[in-house]
Amino acid sequence: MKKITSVNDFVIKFANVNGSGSASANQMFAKGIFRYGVPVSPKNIFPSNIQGLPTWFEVRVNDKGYLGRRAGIDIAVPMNPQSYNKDIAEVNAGGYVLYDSSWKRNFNRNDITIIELPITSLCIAEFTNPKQRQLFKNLVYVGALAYLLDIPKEIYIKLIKEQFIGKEKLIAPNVKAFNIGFSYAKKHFQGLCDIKVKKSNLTKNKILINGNEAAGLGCVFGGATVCAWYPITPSTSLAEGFTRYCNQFRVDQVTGKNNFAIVQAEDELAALGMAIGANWNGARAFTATSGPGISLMNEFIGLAYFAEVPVVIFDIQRGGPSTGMPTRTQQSDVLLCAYASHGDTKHPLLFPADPKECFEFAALAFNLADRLQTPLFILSDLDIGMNDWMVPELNWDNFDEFDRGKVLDAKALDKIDKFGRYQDVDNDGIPYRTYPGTHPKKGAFFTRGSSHDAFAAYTEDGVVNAENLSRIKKKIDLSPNYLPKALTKQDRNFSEIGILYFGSTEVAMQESLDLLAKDNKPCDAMRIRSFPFGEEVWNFIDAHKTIFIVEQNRDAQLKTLILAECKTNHKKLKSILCFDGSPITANFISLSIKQHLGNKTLKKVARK
Amino acid sequence: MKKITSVNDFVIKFANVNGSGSASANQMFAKGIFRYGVPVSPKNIFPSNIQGLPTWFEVRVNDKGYLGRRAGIDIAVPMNPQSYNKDIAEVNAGGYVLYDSSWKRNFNRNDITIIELPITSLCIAEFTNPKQRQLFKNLVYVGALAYLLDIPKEIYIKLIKEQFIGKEKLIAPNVKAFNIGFSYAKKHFQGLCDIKVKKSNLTKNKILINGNEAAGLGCVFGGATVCAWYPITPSTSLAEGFTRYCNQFRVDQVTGKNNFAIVQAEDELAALGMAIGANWNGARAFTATSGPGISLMNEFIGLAYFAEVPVVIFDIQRGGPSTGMPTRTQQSDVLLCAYASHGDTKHPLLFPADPKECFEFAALAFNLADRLQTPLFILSDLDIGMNDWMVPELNWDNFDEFDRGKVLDAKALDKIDKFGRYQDVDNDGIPYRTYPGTHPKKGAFFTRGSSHDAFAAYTEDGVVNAENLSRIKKKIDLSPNYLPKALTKQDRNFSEIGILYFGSTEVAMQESLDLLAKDNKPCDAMRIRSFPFGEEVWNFIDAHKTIFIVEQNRDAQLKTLILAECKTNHKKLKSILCFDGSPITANFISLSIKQHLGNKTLKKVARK
Amino acid sequence: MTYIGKPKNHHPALERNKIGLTRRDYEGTISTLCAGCGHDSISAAIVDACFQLNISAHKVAKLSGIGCSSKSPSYFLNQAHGFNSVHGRMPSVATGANLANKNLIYMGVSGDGDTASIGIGQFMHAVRRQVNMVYIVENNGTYGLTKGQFSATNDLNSKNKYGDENLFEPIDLAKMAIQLGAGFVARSFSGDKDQLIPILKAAIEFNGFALVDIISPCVAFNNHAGSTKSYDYVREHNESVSLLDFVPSKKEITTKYKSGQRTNVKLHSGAYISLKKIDKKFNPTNKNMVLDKIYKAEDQGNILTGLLYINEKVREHCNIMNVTDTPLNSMGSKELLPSRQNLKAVNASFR
Amino acid sequence: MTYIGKPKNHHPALERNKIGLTRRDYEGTISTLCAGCGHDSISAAIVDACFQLNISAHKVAKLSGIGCSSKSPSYFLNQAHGFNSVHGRMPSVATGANLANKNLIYMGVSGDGDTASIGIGQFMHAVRRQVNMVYIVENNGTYGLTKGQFSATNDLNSKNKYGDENLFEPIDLAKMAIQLGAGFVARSFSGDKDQLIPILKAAIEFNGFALVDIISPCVAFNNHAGSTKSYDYVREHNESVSLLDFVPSKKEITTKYKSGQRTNVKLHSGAYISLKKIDKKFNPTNKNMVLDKIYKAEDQGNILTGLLYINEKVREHCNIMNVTDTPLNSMGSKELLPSRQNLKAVNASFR
Ligand SMILES: Cc1ncc(C[n+]2csc(CCOP(=O)(O)OP(=O)(O)O)c2C)c(N)n1
Ligand SMILES: Cc1ncc(C[n+]2csc(CCOP(=O)(O)OP(=O)(O)O)c2C)c(N)n1
Ligand code: SF4
Ligand code: SF4
Ligand SMILES: [Mg+2]
Ligand SMILES: [Mg+2]
Repeated sequence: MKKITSVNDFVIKFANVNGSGSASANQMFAKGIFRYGVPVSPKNIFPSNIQGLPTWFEVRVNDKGYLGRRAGIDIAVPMNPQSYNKDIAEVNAGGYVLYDSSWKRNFNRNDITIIELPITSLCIAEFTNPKQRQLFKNLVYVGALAYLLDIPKEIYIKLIKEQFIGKEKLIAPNVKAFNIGFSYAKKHFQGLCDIKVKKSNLTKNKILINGNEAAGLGCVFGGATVCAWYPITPSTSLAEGFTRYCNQFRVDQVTGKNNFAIVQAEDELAALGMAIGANWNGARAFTATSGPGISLMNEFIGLAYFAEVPVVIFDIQRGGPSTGMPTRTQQSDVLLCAYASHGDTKHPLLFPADPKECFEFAALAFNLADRLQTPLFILSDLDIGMNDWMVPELNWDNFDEFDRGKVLDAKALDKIDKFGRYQDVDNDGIPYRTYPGTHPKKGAFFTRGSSHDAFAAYTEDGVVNAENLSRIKKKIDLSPNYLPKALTKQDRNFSEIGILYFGSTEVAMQESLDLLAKDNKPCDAMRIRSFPFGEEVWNFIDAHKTIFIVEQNRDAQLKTLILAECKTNHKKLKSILCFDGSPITANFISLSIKQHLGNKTLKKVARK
Repeated sequence: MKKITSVNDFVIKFANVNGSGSASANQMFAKGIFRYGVPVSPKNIFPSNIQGLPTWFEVRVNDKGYLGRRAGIDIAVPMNPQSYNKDIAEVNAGGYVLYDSSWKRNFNRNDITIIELPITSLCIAEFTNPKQRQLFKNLVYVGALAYLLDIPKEIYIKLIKEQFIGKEKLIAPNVKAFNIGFSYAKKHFQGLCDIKVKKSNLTKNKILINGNEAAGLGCVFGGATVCAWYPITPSTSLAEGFTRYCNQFRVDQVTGKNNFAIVQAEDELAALGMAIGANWNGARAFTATSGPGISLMNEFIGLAYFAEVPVVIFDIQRGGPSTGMPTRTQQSDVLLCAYASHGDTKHPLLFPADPKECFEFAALAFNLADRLQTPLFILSDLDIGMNDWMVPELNWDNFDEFDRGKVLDAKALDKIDKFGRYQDVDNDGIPYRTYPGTHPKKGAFFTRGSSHDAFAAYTEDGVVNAENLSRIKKKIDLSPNYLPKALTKQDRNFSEIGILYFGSTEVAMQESLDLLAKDNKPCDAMRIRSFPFGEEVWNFIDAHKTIFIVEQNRDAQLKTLILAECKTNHKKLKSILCFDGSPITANFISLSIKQHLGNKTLKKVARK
Repeated sequence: MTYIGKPKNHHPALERNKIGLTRRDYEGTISTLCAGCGHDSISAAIVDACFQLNISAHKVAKLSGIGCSSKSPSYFLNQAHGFNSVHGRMPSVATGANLANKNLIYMGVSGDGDTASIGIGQFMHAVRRQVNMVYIVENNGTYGLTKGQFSATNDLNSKNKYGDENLFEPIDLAKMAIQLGAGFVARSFSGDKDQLIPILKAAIEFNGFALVDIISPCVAFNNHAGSTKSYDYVREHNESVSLLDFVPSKKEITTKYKSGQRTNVKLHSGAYISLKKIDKKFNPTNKNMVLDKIYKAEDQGNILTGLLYINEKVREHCNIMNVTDTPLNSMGSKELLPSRQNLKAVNASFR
Repeated sequence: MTYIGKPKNHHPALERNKIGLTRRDYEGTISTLCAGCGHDSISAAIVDACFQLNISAHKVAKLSGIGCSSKSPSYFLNQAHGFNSVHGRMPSVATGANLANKNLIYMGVSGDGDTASIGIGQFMHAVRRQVNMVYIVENNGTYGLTKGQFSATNDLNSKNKYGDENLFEPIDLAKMAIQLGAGFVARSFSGDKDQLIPILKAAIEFNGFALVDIISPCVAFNNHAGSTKSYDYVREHNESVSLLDFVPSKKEITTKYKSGQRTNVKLHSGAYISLKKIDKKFNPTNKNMVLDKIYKAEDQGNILTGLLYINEKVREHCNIMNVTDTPLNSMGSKELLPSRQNLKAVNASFR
């Protein structure tokens, strides 16, 4: 048997029972590697359940910065007998299994190295409290792994100390558990494992953060003061993150009062209604939800669209349709969000690719919504939202006043003759608005979802209403002027094949391109960051013979949006679709594209 | 001045105040012409209001059977001083105005014939009761018009008698009012009007019915037993129609009990929930709503899609988005219905073109929904739903047992080994289902919107879930096998230009084609009757150089669906869009197409 | 039948209030409701109440759902911003608006269809949150705008225009609100201006959720014999629980009334509600007693009107949520942005 | 803490009931809820109740919304069809199902989040319609499945796992249901099998809407000190209003009990509920008295449990709607299609 030998390049997968405290230990394991300067990407694959069902935790370690999911496991840590079979089957030949050998087991694979760590026995021997015996199991294997992989134990001891700030009593037993594993490994496992972690400086100025946390903070920087939400996986932690940062940064030091209001609404309809009410009244407000919430919000979305009330809506996508797979990832709400609500509508969407962009887009979204006076969606997903990603440090430079878009205050109202809420004054389709209570005589108007004229008066004149609808269309058609532009991987196109993709697929793309290039199939790639699409997207499509559109859904929803704009030939568009709820892998992308291309060798030629 | 002279070809428009009882008098006026054998198409253009606002009633009379709306009024009957200006402006040169000259008025147009009928004065003179004075005004002008147009008064007297069956006391004063108008006209208006109605037999075996009434009856014939709905214009009269026919045909003669249950739900979410619950339990159930209701139903639609519960949903489309124009027509919920709910979904749609098809599709829909086990939408609109259309008599031949699709009863269950609710037994993507309570030991399963395997068991295995999703996709992809095929106007294609259209546009299409042909632009036309599209649609598109897609919405929603299927070149598709809330006219269609085509003359050549 | 017709553009009495405005300054656009609709009387009463309270109209936000009733906000306070939202969802919009600026007066107008059917969930949760607003239900027992279907407040066996009987028990929003802990619950009748105006004034001054459930007959669809929401029926069965006077300040009470037969309730704003009780033992601050009294009136076929329940100690939503005094909508980047230092600390926490 | 663990696939007591089934025949799949979750005890109680009532499991339809509680229907009555619908919308699905086949037993299981927040509107309207079903709320004051947020039934000032206080008054579903006219309203505790099983049996036999609000502690998120929905708190503050026995027929009553301290309520099915009252004056058929009793218990910090209210005279939904006796889902074209003649007449009416 040839053992897998590698430095700073492997995938390790933990299999646990949920509710057993494993996630935090596994997270600590990953963070230790990160602290050691080596890029990691942890993925928590958890059930829609609180306690007792199988849960997995996958960590990819890769110093080339390939941090997308990679199929095939190099090291398995199966702690859940329920899923042993599946877990062991996934291990690559030459790989390693570290298991709790308190109950010995024959895994019937002689192409892998089985490492026997009697975790339960060690815990029983060292701890008396049954709860502790259970809980500390996780740290025992972390300790053993640290030894096996060559990660200095000090890193973990420091992490343990930090984790229990305020609960210092817990530090000692945790450290003890870690040491049990470490020492046992040192004694018994020497030379067993040829996979190693080597100190590096690749995580400098990087942080390990999940997208919901980052988005919550982004909302604070975006000037959001009102958040109305309803709990739903995987968006809950966004509202919770916002709450935490508000409590940290937004409580008035003198009065102890809150410069924010966060409402756990009775449902998603109410959540969006509150956010709309607050925005209408001049506060920056948002809601965060997932697919089922978007479905429920459809009516209110149409109201905000037609009455032109800005509002920011986060959709942390999960596996649909219906209740679907609440704890798995997908990009399958794209179409619904783009055209949400009955009647003719179209909504700007932002597609952040990682937690850093969640932070940035969250903050930006409030400017954009105010500017465009329309509901604006940020389509993140469970993978970005709930997993820790390694990204550059968050950065903020703009301490100017927020850009509230076209709002008239009392002074501005005094200057104008007659205020027309829905007039196209600047020929950009964007009208001026006023907040309630601004002026005793001027600027009041009636916001409504029923047909209205340029002065917000109710009208049943179909032509007047059609004019207003056309102005709104113009506003949305021009919105790419304000939205984040698509980005390319290459400075200059050089291939006849272009890849379009968006969102969390980003993390797998560089690796996909490298794999394709290695196979003589160099491709260009562009990441779409917003809808409606800007000119750069059409140019990219035009510049290539074939376009692969990579999506994490069944029905090629982004491709549908591209086709719907009626600007490109359908024949050149090919879909690469992954919708099994796991984050898409570079292997899947590159293999799918290779399959399409067959034996063809592509040349790198500079293109327009 | 040249008066308009015509026989059986004109448009008359009444302008009234709503809540004044005018609609029924105007309807009677139209019905009189219909009874006289001449095709009519009445359109009620009413406000979203109960009393006091302007309302119009347009009747097109046309013995060529052109019954679409036509712009330009030949005879105006302005009874509402509020809207005089607008009403008079619309009258074609050479046209006529019949008005209440109790208050004389100068309309400043000398290119039209003003006919002065002192309606109020006549009523005051002849009736003492102030309410009657008001109410009978309408019949006075109907009487005058009968004389002016040469319609035998007996027709109206008979109509009055029929209308007041059960309230016979009202017959005499109504007849009296009619006669007042008729006699006054006879005395004063001889020779004034050169527009005439001449007896014909063009309405033989025809009826004058609105689409909601017809759809309600269709549901009775479709075997629907449960209807859950929430009032909303313009769908309300569908549920009310169903109620009426159930009370007529579905009350058990012996027990006096109802072989049906109709629930006015608390909202649209509940309405669809009830319909889903009833269908799940083996009854045929439906709901009827309009745009805002569809928005609210989004979550439940996804549940029914994914759990594969049949349910029929009527969307009587009105002007959107949001509350929009509740009393105007549009075809603007197409996109939302096709892709309703979050996650990957796609729903079959039927597009009835007239009340007769509303009847037929309504009945058919229950078979289709049962067959496909999915939510099925019937997209009608306000124009079809609430206006009376002249259509052939309704017809029903099939008295066999309903086709319930793949349902296993106790006997069938006894025969099989293991029941798998979501197994693709027949390789058509359609699984077998059972009703609750069927068998004491077999066939029970758990219906859920969360991810499940072929045996309906909850699963978090993404691959298993993806397989199930792919099967559902297959089922929907194959649905055109069951859905109504698109129809062409021509037996054989002969033009390089094809027109695609759907729904209520049908009534304007023959006239459009004739206008185009007259202008040397003969076109082929195909009416789409369902989504997903069948082969015949793609063949039609392929067979033409340019395709005009005619729609009554802003955003070319049907075109979007066509593009989204990724089977046709975008460049050949051109949109003709009308979204001002008035039914589309033949003139608009033909002019728009002519504008696109310029001076080009088309030849009629037989094509594939 | 309405005590005043549609609001007129020129009003005869050009009397000015303390802030120099005339009643006309509180009017709205011309009503498009049916002549005689109860809702128009309520709009007129709102105009009167605001005029008498010397309110600056632009400091009011008017919110509604969908229905004839929900159209009403167009017909009063032209200088106030209005928001005619979607069917049954006004409470959430009002809740959000209120959080954005706690310094405006929030006046929500809804119908019985809008509130008791599609909107009952949002209504209940707005009550539970104690959103600081006046919540007016223009209750006609029917869906006016969609032409006369039964609403959920329609009484069992009450008949519709076509003679059909309603088969279900009504939802009584006032009882619901009391049970849910609303601080101010009143019922009135659009045809009783003398009762309605002081109730509205008190509701406006009240700090917290104030429900005013106003029976407001629909002349088009629910004003016939056999209906329990017709003008005639309500007039005959109206049982007033107390006579309410709204008194802007304590001083005026003492000069005007002898104590004893009256209870005075001091509001948060400093104003007083002075109740002349009809039933001496009745205590509008005792939930159980109030509910009992309503049930008893019902048993006698009567509709109990007046200020039914008051608890001036409730805290309103912004207060419960510890929202700062400065309206949130007026805060800028200076108040709201964390510092560079803050962000640095956050970054550090993710290393 | 649950009186019985997860339903087991092999049950020790293989006792058979009158229709020859064992308790095991009433079980479901293995629970995936947390060990000790109150919901599992309720599932076990449902199994017992159905076993004792000799119900044919396939004649039961199990319906639920979304939540840990709403997963429960998987864990009992494997031979019954189940419908795990969407969050808060089970009542409408049950209403429709019930109309389709009035001959099954409808058992709805929901949570406090599912019913009192997102689903409160549907809940209220199902009560109002008197849908013939058992509506079980597995009430833990928290959103279990989404990890412990406060639900709308959580008590004011009760603490969550992290020590935060709930800021809002609770919605009491039992009081709501009584006010709305439900015919059967009970409250119980998942930890009190002796009280719960007879209540469930009576609820199943009751003809109409039967609410059983069961406090069912969430061991993962709401079972700590400071919570008013913990096992300890509920045990300490549980005030039983009466002891209920469910008696399948009159005969058995007379043989078993002396009259006097007991009230017997005859159900539509012929079975009896026999109540041994703890407070002699308490009358569970008097709405006002019941509400008053609940308020008084609350004032004393207690949770009133037992059969709170019963009105066996209510008519259930299908009856109100005059739905025919044959289940609608079993009717075919013969019963449902109008004749050619009928259609001819219709056509004629449109000429
Ligand atoms: C989502 C939605 N469903 C239905 C409607 C149709 N609709 C408009 S008003 C109304 C009922 C209004 O009743 P109520 O609130 O009592 O007002 P009223 O007209 O009686 O004053 C309904 C159902 C709608 N606008 N939106
Ligand atoms: C529309 C929608 N919103 C939110 C959710 C997320 N969600 C799942 S369960 C739940 C709350 C469950 O609480 P409860 O009904 O009390 O059940 P418990 O888990 O406490 O038994 C929520 C909010 C959802 N599934 N659907
Ligand atoms: S229909 Fe009824 S509620 Fe609507 S405006 Fe007319 S009277 Fe008022
Ligand atoms: S989280 Fe709470 S409610 Fe859910 S299963 Fe665990 S104990 Fe029960
Ligand atoms: Mg009403
Ligand atoms: Mg709960």
